[in-house]
Amino acid sequence: MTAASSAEDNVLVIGAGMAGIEASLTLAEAGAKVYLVEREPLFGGKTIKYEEVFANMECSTCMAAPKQQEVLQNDRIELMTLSEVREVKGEAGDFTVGVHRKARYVDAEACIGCNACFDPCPVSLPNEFEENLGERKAIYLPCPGALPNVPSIDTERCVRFTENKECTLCQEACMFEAIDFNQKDEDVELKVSGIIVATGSDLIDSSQLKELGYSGEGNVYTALELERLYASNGPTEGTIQLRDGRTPSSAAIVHCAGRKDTGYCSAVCCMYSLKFVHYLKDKLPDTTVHEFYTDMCIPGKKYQEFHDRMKDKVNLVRYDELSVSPNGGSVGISYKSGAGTNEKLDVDMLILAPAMVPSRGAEELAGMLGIEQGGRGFFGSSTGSPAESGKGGIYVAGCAQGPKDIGQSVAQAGAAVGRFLSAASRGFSGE
Amino acid sequence: MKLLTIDKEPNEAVRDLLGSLLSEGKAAGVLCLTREGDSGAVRYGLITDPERLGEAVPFYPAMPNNAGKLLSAMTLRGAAGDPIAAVVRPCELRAFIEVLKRQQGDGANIITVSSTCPGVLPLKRLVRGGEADLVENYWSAAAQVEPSPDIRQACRACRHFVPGSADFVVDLAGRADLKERTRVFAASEKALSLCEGVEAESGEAELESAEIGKIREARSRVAEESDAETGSKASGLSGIVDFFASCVACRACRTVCPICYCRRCDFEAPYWEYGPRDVETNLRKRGAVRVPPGTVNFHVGRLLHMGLSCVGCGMCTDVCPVDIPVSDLFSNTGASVQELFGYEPGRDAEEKIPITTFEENELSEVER
Amino acid sequence: MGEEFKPRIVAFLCNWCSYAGADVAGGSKLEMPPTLTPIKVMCSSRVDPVMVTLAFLRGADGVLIAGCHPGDCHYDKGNYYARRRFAVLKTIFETLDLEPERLRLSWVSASEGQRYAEVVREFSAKIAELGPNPRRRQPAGIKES
Amino acid sequence: MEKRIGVYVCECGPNISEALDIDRVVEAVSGMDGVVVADRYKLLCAGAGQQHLVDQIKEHDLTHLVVAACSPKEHESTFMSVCEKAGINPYMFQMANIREQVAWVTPDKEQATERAIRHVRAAVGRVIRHTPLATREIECNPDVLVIGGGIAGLSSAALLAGPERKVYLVEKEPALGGAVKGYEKLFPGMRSGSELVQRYQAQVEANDNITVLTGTTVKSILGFLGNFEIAVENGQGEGQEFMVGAVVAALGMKEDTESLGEYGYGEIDDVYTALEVEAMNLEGRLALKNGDAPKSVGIIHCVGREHSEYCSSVCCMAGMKIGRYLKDKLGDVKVTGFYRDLCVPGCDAEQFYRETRDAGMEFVRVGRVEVHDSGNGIVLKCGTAEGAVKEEKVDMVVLLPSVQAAEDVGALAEMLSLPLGPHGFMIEEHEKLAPVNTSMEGVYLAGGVTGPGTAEQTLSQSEAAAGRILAGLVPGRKLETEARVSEIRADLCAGCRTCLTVCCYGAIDYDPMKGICVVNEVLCRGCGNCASACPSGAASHRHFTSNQIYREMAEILK
Amino acid sequence: MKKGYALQAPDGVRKAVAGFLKTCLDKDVFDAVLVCVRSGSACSYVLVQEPSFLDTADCLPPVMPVQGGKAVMSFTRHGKGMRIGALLRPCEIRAAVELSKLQQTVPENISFISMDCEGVIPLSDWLSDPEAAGAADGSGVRELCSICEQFSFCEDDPVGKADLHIATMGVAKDRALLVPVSARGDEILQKLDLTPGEETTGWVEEVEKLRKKRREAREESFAELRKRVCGLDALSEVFGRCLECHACRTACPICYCRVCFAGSEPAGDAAVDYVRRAERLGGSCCLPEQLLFHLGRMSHMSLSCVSCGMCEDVCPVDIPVGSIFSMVGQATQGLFDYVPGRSAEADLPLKKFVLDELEDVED
Repeated sequence: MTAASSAEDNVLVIGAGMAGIEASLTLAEAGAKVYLVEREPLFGGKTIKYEEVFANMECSTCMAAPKQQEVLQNDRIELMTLSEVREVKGEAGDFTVGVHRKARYVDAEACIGCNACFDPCPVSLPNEFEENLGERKAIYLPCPGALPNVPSIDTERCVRFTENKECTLCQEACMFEAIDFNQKDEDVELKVSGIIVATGSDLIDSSQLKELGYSGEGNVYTALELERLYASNGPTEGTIQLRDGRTPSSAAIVHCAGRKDTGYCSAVCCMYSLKFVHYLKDKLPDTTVHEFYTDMCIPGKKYQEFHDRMKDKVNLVRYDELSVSPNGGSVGISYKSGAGTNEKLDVDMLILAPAMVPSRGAEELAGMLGIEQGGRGFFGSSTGSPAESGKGGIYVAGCAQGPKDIGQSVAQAGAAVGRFLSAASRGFSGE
Repeated sequence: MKLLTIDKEPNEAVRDLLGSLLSEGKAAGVLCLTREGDSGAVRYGLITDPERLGEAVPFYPAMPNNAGKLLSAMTLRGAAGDPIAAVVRPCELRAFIEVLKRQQGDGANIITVSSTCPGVLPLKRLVRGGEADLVENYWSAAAQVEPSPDIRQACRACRHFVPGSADFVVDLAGRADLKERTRVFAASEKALSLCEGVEAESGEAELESAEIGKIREARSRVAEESDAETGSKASGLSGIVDFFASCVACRACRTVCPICYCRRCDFEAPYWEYGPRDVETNLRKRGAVRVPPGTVNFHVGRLLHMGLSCVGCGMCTDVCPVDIPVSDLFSNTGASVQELFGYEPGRDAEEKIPITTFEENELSEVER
Repeated sequence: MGEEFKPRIVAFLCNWCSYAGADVAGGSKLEMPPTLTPIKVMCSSRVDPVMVTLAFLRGADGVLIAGCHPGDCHYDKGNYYARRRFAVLKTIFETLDLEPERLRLSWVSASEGQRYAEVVREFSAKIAELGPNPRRRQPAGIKES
Repeated sequence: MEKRIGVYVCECGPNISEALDIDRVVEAVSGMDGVVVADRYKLLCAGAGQQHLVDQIKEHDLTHLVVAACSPKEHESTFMSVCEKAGINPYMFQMANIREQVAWVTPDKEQATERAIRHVRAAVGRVIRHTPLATREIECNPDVLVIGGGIAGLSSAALLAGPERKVYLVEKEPALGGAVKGYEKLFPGMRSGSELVQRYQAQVEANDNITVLTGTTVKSILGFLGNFEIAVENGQGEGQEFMVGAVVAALGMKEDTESLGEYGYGEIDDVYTALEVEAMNLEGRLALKNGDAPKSVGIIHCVGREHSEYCSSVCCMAGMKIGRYLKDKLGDVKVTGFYRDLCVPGCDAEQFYRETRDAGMEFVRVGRVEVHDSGNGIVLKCGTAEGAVKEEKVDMVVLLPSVQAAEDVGALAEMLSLPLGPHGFMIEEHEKLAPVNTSMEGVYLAGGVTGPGTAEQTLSQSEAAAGRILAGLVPGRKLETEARVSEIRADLCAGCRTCLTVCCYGAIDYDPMKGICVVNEVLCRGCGNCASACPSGAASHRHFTSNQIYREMAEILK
Repeated sequence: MKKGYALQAPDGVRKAVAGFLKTCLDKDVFDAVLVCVRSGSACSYVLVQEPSFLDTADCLPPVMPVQGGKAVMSFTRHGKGMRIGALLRPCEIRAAVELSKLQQTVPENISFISMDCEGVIPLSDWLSDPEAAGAADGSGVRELCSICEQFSFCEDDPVGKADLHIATMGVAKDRALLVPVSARGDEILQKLDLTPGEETTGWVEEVEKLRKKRREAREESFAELRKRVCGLDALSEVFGRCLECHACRTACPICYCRVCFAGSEPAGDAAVDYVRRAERLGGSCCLPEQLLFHLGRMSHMSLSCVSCGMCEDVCPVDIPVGSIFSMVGQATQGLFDYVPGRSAEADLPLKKFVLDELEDVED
């Protein structure tokens, strides 16, 4: 891999979710050379975990895949997966960025994506991409159709690295000598004139939300878990079932999980929770669905109509307080209703809509970049445009700046690019 | 010329011939009239499996399409790889040759099986009942010198019923013994090699015969009469106008004409259509105008375009829904322009179309 | 026909959803009957009724048109037009009793490898049930002239 | 010129070679029309494989190439560039997908082989009808028309204008600034609205590459991306025409007045709309009609939501902001917000809500609110969400009406022959992937035209619009058209305009002089819809012509 | 209830109508009128400007030499022209409306004058004896005419956009009623100072009665037809006779294409392909691909088919083309509740779509 010598026209995009992808493609179209750094072995962000997106119930993969292909086929964009920014020096127009690139141990050039290497691998473990609802091997592709279509070796689990055993089973299975244990992690230095931060967001760790009874087992699920259960390329190929294989005859979705802790509204939960009504009713028409919400937050011209379409299929309950306790095979919910009465309800399946929080490592990154972090830990300056980071030459896109839906993230990616291109054309004066 | 005599009626006899070509791999397919199913719709088909030759009715007395047009369509995008045998009537063969001269097909690897043609029955009569009897009578009439009143006018007036350049010629016209035996001439080198192994007593004989001559005379007489009649009917502009007065502009005549090879007939181009102004001017001039316009223009124009090559196959008359004797006019007028250059359409593929060549000293009579 | 019947199905797949779906099915190694051969078009709206008719007349035992789900068309609204054209064609086949079951329109998204496989299996079974395209059956009676 | 096709089957290691009998595939296509060489190779996508193909093309002087391997999604582009490297047009290539769609899904080797043969034969049958295609380059004008002088328009203009790019900023009002100019403060930060506007306005006015046309309206927009002809007209009826390459529609929003009457607006004194209060506040007289300071104010949310059928997303916070004005300026005044669902999305809004509550504003969740004039003061009858009705006496009512697109949006949409959405907003090309694009390339949306939104959302849209233009319309660079577009044969076209109607991208124009339809290659996205809509085959889809598809089909059915 | 003006017709309605049109020309209501003119057995549409020519006019003779819609197209395809009064049959007017939607005519300046249509007799019968045909009393008319329901304009929202209608059914033999069926129709009568004062009850009842009969006849006839033509074998046989003279499409008022898809040899086969085709189809295939042409044409125009029967009339080999297309059209039009020729406003179904529709065709 060659780091371009001069910063001229080079841009670094951190995070390859929909925002990062949009930013990269637009920058490339403008003629810039883009380094798209992604810490995961695959890219596409949260979006590719969804089966459908509100409000049109559009197939998420159909939406994302062509964009991802564009990135892979665009020779102005260098996608660096398994990579993390370690150091940033310099200023607008002339940054020097140190990127640590983990070895994939699979040669992307040689690999033809036949997946022959998975079966022989002796190590099986829960697949985090599938929210641990499915298994994977130590050499793996997170999900069918994942891009780039090249497996990687999980050095924290591969016996070769953990127990330094002479295990070469995957290597033997590969007809293309694509597996190369001699690959080394490398540190590369990039010269760029601007940086776009699109590191997205995470969901608050639901197991911290004591009163909501999430443990990663049992019948309480997070939103992402349900997404994978419904996904046609997911662990159950789209069958919604409980961990014990039962089909839930009743389900409840709880909004605002962790909102008290974060102190803000995550903006998209109401809509995707309504989407879940569609998911559940689509696959399990006989299942009764309850939604526990505090305030129905469905801003924008499109969303009310979607809400109205869903509301008859679900029992909408406004709550002020709510707690969950396992109750035999089912989940017990006790809550204070909007009317102030105390109620109880048992359901087979409970789905949490957990608050969105800044993605893991946001703080370090903010430090490295020297950009502001709002009180909530999201990036971005409180003055002027949301795409501004508060530091010249660095711009923020997508959920890294705060909870948003995909459309707003993509728009903001465009804004970040707009700011960069405009500033660059002025030599970053007045930034 | 080598003559094979097969003791079977023509259809069967030729089925055998074709069968041997197919089964011995001398031909990959056979183009001829077929009849599939019980309805008895007779149409041109391509048979590749000898088993299915039962469907072949090579000499069924009808011409649903001019096979020349079909051959042209088949070979327009490349000659037949393996040979294809085609049973065609003389006018169909001539039509094919005419369009070959215009690069609308490729004659290579086409084995032509033609006949001394007794003519065919009008399609309209065939579909309007009594088919069986008509066909029965047809064969008995085929033996006669005088053309049967049943067959199409174009056929009754056809002087070119003896194929000029076919590989095989099946002798039908004027033969009284067709029920018992069929005479097949191997009329080309190709034919000679192909007919080896065909079960038949073989001898030598000439295609032209006194019988043929008589028939030709008889048909010429019909032709002269009809020419005279048409001439008187369609003389002068008003004559032509009347001649086509009942035309419904269905253009069927052009569509089925084997010579009309244009992708789009020029007379359907937008510039012939009325713009609002044109209507006004015409009305001012004449007080009334017929719509849609261009009937006479179309027919006369078409005559100019293809008259030289008109083979007189009669398809145009046969399909005309309002029974205008189109082909009488076309073959008659066509014949006269053809005479002008001593040109006989479809006689020989090498022969140049008169308008694509010239001689320095000719046509002085048309100069002033 | 003596030998066992191997259906020939022509499948028009849209580039963005259904063709991708077929690839995912492949990636997941989902077994499918070898009956169907895809023709890639950019959008289901490219499928011309005449193409489908020709496929049928030229002996296809079945014709499948697969595209993005309504609302997901990569070209905004193409699949809605495709659906109308298909409806017209199918109605013609129904009215004239030309075995309309041999024509099928299905929506398959880029992630629905499973569904694609299902569609192929179902449709192939259906066609196997129907037997060969009537155009390929031996003709009824043969009449001598 | 003779067609010379080369067919190469990739073994793809065991993936293809073990799943089917490649030699039989090779043999099956060898005899086909135009095939001069058919062969197998271990791995064509690898560097060596690509070089092998280049050499083969040169050695056999091939005109067409067929590769039977994995899915085109994997390597079509790879092999197309191989063609270019070897000096043949990349579109003289066809790929047969015998891995994903054969080898991996057909366990029976015999069946897989037969199936693969069909795939490859189909590819060969098709490729022989391929014709070389080329993209065309089109001159384009980098200048931009920005419609609307609010923050949306100002901010995109500020980003866009530069020495090589003029911007025309058209505002129908006599002054720039739009709605925000009228806000003393902006939620959630309570920063000064006018300051924000001034910040951008200053940039705009300082920039001599921006032509500001106030009191001016757009009369017509003709043309397409890179080549729009614009006609504008000012109040005095003086016209002006100019060319631009792109258009940013940054028209703002307005209050929906439809349902105000239901709340006594216009009949009962001291019932105001949010905008009116903003204005009063700016003038520094937050007072009743009679001049007294209000003692109690009721702020009613979701006014006209039933009518608009959507949540206007900004009202809740607008209401809080007004609460803050009142509290800050009048001190002892009882301010109550009557809301249905509190809509405070994003990481700062709820904080703002809490601060407002701490500042003393009260919030009551209600169902429906009625406004009555009790003779002395106003009575609000509030049906709580739970049905109970309680009354509340106030002396001022502030209505938070739902937000609509500015009225001239309809006219603009018509000018661009773009459809309007259900609520009178303009429709983005794709809700998620192209939120600021329209289905007409070169026309972008920002702010109120697309739907209700906060100043923050508006800014990111307007800057995104600028971003799309800065990236796509680079001064001195030509526009490249897609090669696989549609074309219409003039001599076959009857001008029925069916194709034009079904085209989702306005890429087909009707030429009244010739009486036929014409494809605009800059706008055509190559879906082929027009080709199958056209009954006479006048419209055809390059690289997916009926003929190519028929050949493919013929081989499949062989 | 509409009212009409009683047109006295001592020597038959057709003469009277000719007289009426003449007055229209004299009074400069139109610049010209479109009528049928007969010369012997020949009969054709003529635009008449010189009033005296109308003496030879034969108003709606019981034969359809050319579909009137096509006739109208022939002089309005490239723009609206003079003010013309066109005397046409209802199905011809419907065709004109369809053509205007297909942008093939600009009927702005055309005033459509229709007349209760008794139906027409087959061209071939007409040719064999025009005189006998002259006395058409509804008997001997074409199959399709005998099952046509849209032969008049009595209802308030009539199918087809006539302006002035001439009612003869249920009206005394020696008169006809001029019934305005559009604003323009009213104007025409006003210009001529003719006040429509006559009750039309008798007419409406007669029309409705006949309609009912026709509707039943239609169902019967289609049931019968289905027996004859449905199923691939039956259909191939019916069309087996087809000579591919394409007279049906050329005569069809809806087929407006400059070149028919079938004319551009869609498949573009070479000789070897023909051989393969035969092999594939079991060793033999019919060369002209008759069904492709007819099915293809159906998918292109059946939605707009006005069942005028022209195609059947010109078919030299008597294939019931018209009935088959009419039956298919009824089905495809039913899909979208589309009535061809009803109004110029209703979009052609293939030019638009509805988000949620036709779920039953997808699976």
